[in-house]
Amino acid sequence: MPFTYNTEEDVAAMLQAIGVASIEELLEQVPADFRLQRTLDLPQAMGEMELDRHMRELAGKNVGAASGAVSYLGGGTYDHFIPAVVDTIASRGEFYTSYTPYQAEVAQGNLQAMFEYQTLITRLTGLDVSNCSLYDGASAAAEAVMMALASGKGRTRVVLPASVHPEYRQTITTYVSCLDAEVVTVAAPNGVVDLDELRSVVNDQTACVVLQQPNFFGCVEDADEATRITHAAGALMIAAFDPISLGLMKRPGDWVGVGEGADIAVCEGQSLGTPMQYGGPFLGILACRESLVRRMPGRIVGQTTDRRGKRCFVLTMQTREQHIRRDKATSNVCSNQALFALRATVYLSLLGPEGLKETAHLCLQKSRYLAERLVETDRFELAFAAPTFKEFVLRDRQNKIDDLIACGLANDILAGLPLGQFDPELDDCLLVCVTEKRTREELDRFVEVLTQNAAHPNGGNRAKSPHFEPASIA
Amino acid sequence: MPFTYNTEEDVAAMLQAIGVASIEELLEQVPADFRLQRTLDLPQAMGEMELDRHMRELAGKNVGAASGAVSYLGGGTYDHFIPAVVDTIASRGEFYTSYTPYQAEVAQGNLQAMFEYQTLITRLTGLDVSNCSLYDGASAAAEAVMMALASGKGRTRVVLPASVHPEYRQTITTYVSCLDAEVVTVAAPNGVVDLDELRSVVNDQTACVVLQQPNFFGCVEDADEATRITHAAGALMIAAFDPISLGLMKRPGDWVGVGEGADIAVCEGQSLGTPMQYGGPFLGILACRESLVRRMPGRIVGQTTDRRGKRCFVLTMQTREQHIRRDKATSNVCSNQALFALRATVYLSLLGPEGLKETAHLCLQKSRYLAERLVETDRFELAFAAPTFKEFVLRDRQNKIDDLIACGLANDILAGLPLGQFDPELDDCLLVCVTEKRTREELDRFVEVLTQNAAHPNGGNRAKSPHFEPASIA
Amino acid sequence: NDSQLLFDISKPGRRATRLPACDVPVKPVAELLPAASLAASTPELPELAEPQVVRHFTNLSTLNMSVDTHFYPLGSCTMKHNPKRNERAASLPGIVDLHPYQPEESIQGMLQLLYKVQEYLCEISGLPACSLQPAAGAHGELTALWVAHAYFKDNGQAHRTKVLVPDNAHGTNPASAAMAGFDTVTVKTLITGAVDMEDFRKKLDDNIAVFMITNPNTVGVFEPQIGEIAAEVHARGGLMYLDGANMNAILGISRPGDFGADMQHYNPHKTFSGPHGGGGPGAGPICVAEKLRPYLPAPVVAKRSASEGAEYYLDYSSTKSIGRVRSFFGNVGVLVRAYCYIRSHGPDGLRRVSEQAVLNANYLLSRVKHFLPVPQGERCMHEFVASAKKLKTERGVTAMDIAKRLLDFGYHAPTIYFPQTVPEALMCEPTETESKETLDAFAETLFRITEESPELLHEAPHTTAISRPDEVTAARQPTLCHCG
Amino acid sequence: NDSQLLFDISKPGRRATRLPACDVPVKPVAELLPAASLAASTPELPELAEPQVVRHFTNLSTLNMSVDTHFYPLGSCTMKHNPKRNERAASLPGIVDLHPYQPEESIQGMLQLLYKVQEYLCEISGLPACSLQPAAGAHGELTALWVAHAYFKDNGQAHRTKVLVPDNAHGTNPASAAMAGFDTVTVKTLITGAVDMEDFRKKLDDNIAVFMITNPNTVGVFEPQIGEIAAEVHARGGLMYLDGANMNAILGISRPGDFGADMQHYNPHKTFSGPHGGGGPGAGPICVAEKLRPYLPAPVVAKRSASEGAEYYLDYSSTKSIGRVRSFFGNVGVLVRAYCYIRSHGPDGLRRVSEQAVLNANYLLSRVKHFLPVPQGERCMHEFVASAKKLKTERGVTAMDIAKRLLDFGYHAPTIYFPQTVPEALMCEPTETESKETLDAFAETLFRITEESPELLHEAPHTTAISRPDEVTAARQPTLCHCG
Repeated sequence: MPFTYNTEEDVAAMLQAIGVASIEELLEQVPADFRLQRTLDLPQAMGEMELDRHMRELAGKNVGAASGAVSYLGGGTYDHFIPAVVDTIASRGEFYTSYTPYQAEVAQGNLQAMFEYQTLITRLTGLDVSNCSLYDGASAAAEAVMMALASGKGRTRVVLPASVHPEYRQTITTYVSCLDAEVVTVAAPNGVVDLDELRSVVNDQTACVVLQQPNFFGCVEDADEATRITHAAGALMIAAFDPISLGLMKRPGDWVGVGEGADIAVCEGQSLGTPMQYGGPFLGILACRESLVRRMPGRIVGQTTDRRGKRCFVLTMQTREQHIRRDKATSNVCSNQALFALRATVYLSLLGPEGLKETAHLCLQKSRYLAERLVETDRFELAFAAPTFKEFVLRDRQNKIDDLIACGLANDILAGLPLGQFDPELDDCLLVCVTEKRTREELDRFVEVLTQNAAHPNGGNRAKSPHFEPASIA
Repeated sequence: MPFTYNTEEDVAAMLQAIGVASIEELLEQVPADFRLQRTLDLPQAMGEMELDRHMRELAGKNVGAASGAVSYLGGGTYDHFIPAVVDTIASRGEFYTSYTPYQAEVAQGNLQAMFEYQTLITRLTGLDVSNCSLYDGASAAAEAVMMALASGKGRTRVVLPASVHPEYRQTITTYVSCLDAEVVTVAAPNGVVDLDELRSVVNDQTACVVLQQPNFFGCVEDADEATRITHAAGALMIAAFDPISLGLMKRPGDWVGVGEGADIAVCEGQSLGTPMQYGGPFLGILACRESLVRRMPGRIVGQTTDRRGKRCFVLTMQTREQHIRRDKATSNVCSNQALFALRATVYLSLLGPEGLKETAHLCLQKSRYLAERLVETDRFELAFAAPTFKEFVLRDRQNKIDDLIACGLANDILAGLPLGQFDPELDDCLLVCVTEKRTREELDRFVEVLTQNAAHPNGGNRAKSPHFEPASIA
Repeated sequence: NDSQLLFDISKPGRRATRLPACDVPVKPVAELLPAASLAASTPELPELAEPQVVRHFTNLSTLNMSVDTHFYPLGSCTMKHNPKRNERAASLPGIVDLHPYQPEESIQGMLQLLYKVQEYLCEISGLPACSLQPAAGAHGELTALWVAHAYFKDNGQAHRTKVLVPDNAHGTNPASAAMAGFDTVTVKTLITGAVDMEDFRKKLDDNIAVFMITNPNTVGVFEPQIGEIAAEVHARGGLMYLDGANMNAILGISRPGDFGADMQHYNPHKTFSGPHGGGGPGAGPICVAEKLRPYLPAPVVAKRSASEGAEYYLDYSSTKSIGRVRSFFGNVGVLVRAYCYIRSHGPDGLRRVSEQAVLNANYLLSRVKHFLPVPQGERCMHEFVASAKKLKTERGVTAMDIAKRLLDFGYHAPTIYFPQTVPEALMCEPTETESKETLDAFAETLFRITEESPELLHEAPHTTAISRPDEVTAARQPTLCHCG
Repeated sequence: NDSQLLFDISKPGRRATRLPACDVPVKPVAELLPAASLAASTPELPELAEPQVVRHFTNLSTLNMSVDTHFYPLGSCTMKHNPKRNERAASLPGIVDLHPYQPEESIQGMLQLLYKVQEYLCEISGLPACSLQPAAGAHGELTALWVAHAYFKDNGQAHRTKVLVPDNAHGTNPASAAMAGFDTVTVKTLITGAVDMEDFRKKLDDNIAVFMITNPNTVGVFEPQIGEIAAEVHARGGLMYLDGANMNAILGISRPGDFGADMQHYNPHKTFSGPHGGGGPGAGPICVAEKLRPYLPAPVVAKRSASEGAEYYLDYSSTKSIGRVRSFFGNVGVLVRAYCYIRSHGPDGLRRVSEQAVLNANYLLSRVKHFLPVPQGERCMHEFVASAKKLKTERGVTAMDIAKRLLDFGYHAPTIYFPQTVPEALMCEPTETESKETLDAFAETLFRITEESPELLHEAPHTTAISRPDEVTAARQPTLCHCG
């Protein structure tokens, strides 16, 4: 056993010290009826060399963005470039094999990095406080909604535009399913939320509105007006943002005007230096106004001084948390995504303001270039007229999305996200994403491949997740 | 500039403190005639993302043992498995961004690891002392020969069996080319050194004999007898060994009998956890008898105590070295291969005696299995009858080595090393190597591919290094 | 200087990153995005050079204790060795670079792996259905409770609102129950950690929805009455939930499904050695009984015959599913490591993991009990809880003092003041990846500390970068980000 | 326990590695190998578990200072930042896993890279021919001297046996000359580091083979008379060798080929930022004049038209080659990093590297000279040598004391007692990858140290794991391995 130490001699000495004859005797603590009388039905052990080979074989059955394919997939997970320094730092054993900093004296590395993370997030969002991270963007959005419901003095309505990521909406719906809450969806017929409908549904029973900016379709919402509508009703504005977009676009806290914007901002922080890993683990970012801090879920690090007067950092405001408050806690979050918060901290340190801006700029310019090249052809059009940031919804006039995906794959291209699985009306649409990594040559080739119209013979085996509505259990 | 700090403001402040108007003024230290008046003709700078893409493109133009090919190449560089822990440790910045431990107080990590390395090498070789590493196996062999010449009281003959790796022989020849020394080659007609010829050339003018075990052809030499012949003439026996073979085979120091064997042992340590990297940097291992220690080249670490009496480690015996002895030094070696000595130390710690033995055993059994399977076919025979360890010389009765190589490559197999480039008489031979990584399935496929006899249409573009004899300048 | 913040070392104009020039025609941003959406300036991120970033974070890291550097007997957290082979595997191209929305045929290797993880977790738990979606143990609890909620609702038993939780349970249990809309009722436990059956029976009624039990419990004792408890809960129509935080004690030895659990979560970062990452990520896959399968979050990975398309696929077909509990498939990176761990050990190796964890814990208990009483008794499974109550009474030395002083000797502290049922608790979990030598040295150090002067201990640690931060001020006048 | 050796923590029966069962028919070893070749037992390697190995070496690493953690102004060694992007690139599959004997068509990417490195090094040096084979700077010196030897022999000038080396040169210069069979003659230098022209002319005669010069020299001064020296050496039929250790000062500013060098080596681990690895690996590629090209070691990478086969190939064609100086192609891993470095910087960036290195060194000099005299004067290129002679005379404080005390403040020491021409030398090379803030703090610390009491300084360092090891005993009664 490569990871255990005890030799036969050790075991004998230890058993003697304990005063038992065998390990089996120790296991008699488990009532006999419940002791498994057979060996688990699992494959036999592999040594490291065999495991390595096996994992490479499994990996070889996949095609990824860094292993053979050019990716145009977005929809909440993005193929942004990750500088090598991020891996170098995050792979230091002192970071990745440590745990929650309960003993501040031997965890200042984690605690200071978390404090820096919180600071970066407040600067990024324009809000007052950030926690140390949550699971992912969707659950962070759900936690934000829970915060709004809890602080809403009995308000029960949660308003979700249809332009919010469908998986975020599904997650929020699940989170509030057992509570006294009502989810109201507002249509987004032109790729952005219908502000008139929003006005009509946001009322004095509304706890919050969730607005994604840029939204799931890549379109830019009128966040200022949506915020005004929300605040006018006394509801909280919850912003779901793309952190890369903040290289050019207004911070959530600054919607309407500086400090007048969103009350809570959440996002999927994967773009900030976390690899795609087939969807997780990712980084749930959540920041809010000072006034909401005691409702905030998750760990929070604060600055203080030690007994010698030295500046230092500790986990703080733990009375919100489940290990003290138990069923009265603000949430049940215990493990978080500290390692990815660290990655985001390193990533943002490396990018700095100029790097963030340039990254955003490249995403904007390149995605618009591709969109224009595609709509120059007869086959495609943009589904929506609204301005977009790094993603856009492409409509195939021939309505052969499966063929496009298959044809892309045959050419080592991950062509985009078919939207029919989320909305039947978008069955002829693809969400196409362009990050700073794509070159003009790749973009031109994408146009060429997609328009060569060569329906791939074996098309159609793509991931078909049927239009999925959460079971109505509320 | 990602790696420099000074902002324009900094530069201005620094120039002022120095008392010059510009950096250009500082550069006027270089006589005007010799200041380059143009920009270097080099490609323009790339950011990290571009560099990453560029390097992946270059890498994509290669096929390696972990990137698409199954390798049967050996001949001094081996595709042994490297446990992940080796990379984890060697990639710690404290190891790989530090330098030679001149300040022992802040280099105990390196110094202790080097001391452990030296100890492991003595245990591995059965000799008394080891240095901290040399460049590679060939230059270590050459340094060993230099040691023998220096300690040989005027003896000038260096005896090299033809079964020693040709590149080692070439390197040794270059090293002694400007000295009063004579290189005598002894034939190895049956894949092992001709002991009668050896007896006849080893005389009282012989400084040393170099014996490789297992030798370049993978064959097992009669090391005991060769050592007896050498010692009988008062010459030094220099062993070039395969560290993996020591899982089963006698240590060089134990040839003839324990402590009676080789006087100096050298080897290419790449097998011990260093990746192949197209041939370097590798790890030159050199160990010797106590009596030769003051002739030993390279850094040596010794144990001592500090001013508080604590055990610690320092660079020692530096009076041998060039920074003190200058032209009287034992060698000019300054930079060594410390990082790979560290890798070897970690590797051997992970393998332990049982792991080394099992690795050797797998190499032996699998290579013999493949040899037998190949000679079962009509086409192939073994060139030599001598027992082999993990490599063997395969003779193609059809004498179509280029086709075999091309056919292998077309099937993602690196089929072996064509020996004609080293010896025209072996023009129909391939040196085939099988490490513990090869599976039976791969071995069977190798037989199938090589015997399917499908001469590849585009065969013949393989690396053809013509039979290369060092320029005779001695 | 270690204590400087990123923001302290920033200087305008420094850069660590340079993006390439735009290789497509550039249009004015104002033409592409609405003026109202544009920021007046870029967020005030620090401006740094690469060497500075590397040195800052490398030096910060050295202020942490970690499993790679220190013995870390943090009870309940299972700080075992994180195999480096798993890290290598999880970062392979073809694993680390997959997008969650890729076509199924481009990710058959990944889907196969995830399918196998589902199978393995079911086999280990003795429960037939699995969801890999939850992102952490607590998230798994919550997901399972939503499943229970949906199940009862679907079966016309919406009146079941009561969740029983022993008083020594992890705080996440009651917190999760509350989030899922249940009422929590606390059940007392005995000094051995076992459920007080009398109290349990008093609180058990027909409104029971779920009994959440940690077994082995948080003092490391296998609940001796687990059979009776499960039988009585089931008799009342309730469900048994097994908090799987301590699964590392019973791998291949006992299966929750066999001792009555209807649902359980795993903490793969504990049981299957995913690195803890300074607080996460974890993962919280759950296994459930057949009757609960329809309610699991979607998708799950399913297998079909080759003629129907790609062999492995994402199955969204259950119409009774509770829906999503997060975006995308799950914390795949953690599950990949769990897969590697299970494959590295095989059935015998996994059992040995638990045996050795139990052996190490009992050995440490046997060495410690003489000077630090262990109220639960002479035996434990993978961890035990010692009490410094006597030391506190007699000499004023608290569990906190002992914990802090251990840091001076190069040991991470055990978990302290949990469970709250043990006064001055020190919860020690050595794990199976420590040696007898380490346990001996730790026990000796612990003994030495109990002999030291209270004054010395109250001010410990003495050798760390900082000592005894002022937590009260931190909480009362919170400074949660750097201003300036 | 940090101070335990691997051997101290070994225990019979522990294992960190398990190999697979043999999947081919197993024959008795005695049938396969001669009895006389077999070992009676396996070497006594330590027996350890993986967690133990990880913890042992991780903790050991933290006892080192390094560029990633500390300012490391070790003069002449050029301890600059090692870009992490280069490490990533060098470990890519398709780079790191290539065997040196692969067919050329399977390594065209690698050969292209190496061909470009040859080209770039030639352009930077101003010399037309390149060999990438030498494994380190000193190996490059030796190789170049063999080339010179072969050149002279081939041209009937075997009488040229004299190699002139300034007294402030690196010790490798005379050592290499001796190994190549030359006689070394030392040339004096002035306090400025410049060659004493009088002494030079005295020693220059018709037996001159090579003048080995380091320029900028080891006190960081660009040799002002380099033109005259080269002219006079050439007039006598000798060759100029440029020790390229300090190339980082003149990238794009001045080219050795332009100031008279016929041969030079590079230290890519210094100039182009390959990591130093605790002592190596380095690499020692050399560039030479056209007339010396035929004598270079083989192979070199050459290019041909596509019709002739693979575009890039290994050229062994020179019949005058000195032969091999090592096995295989060269220290490719280091050259890959050098390639990345050159591509990352481009021509302007490389020049800026040198400019900033010179600026930083001059700035530090300007801050230090007031309290630690710098005999060479007010200016330097990339490094300078301060002298503690006055401090030693007046207060008994040596360069060693200052160096050791710096460690207490978290700075690596400068190089001390080199060059030997400067009494109590402290050779400081800040490199371009440090900030003004760091230089300011370092200078202030240095000043503070010069004010401290000699008693305190003689016993420094005070905060490190060990202090002032007994080097005399280490050398006189050497213990070079662990017995037992």
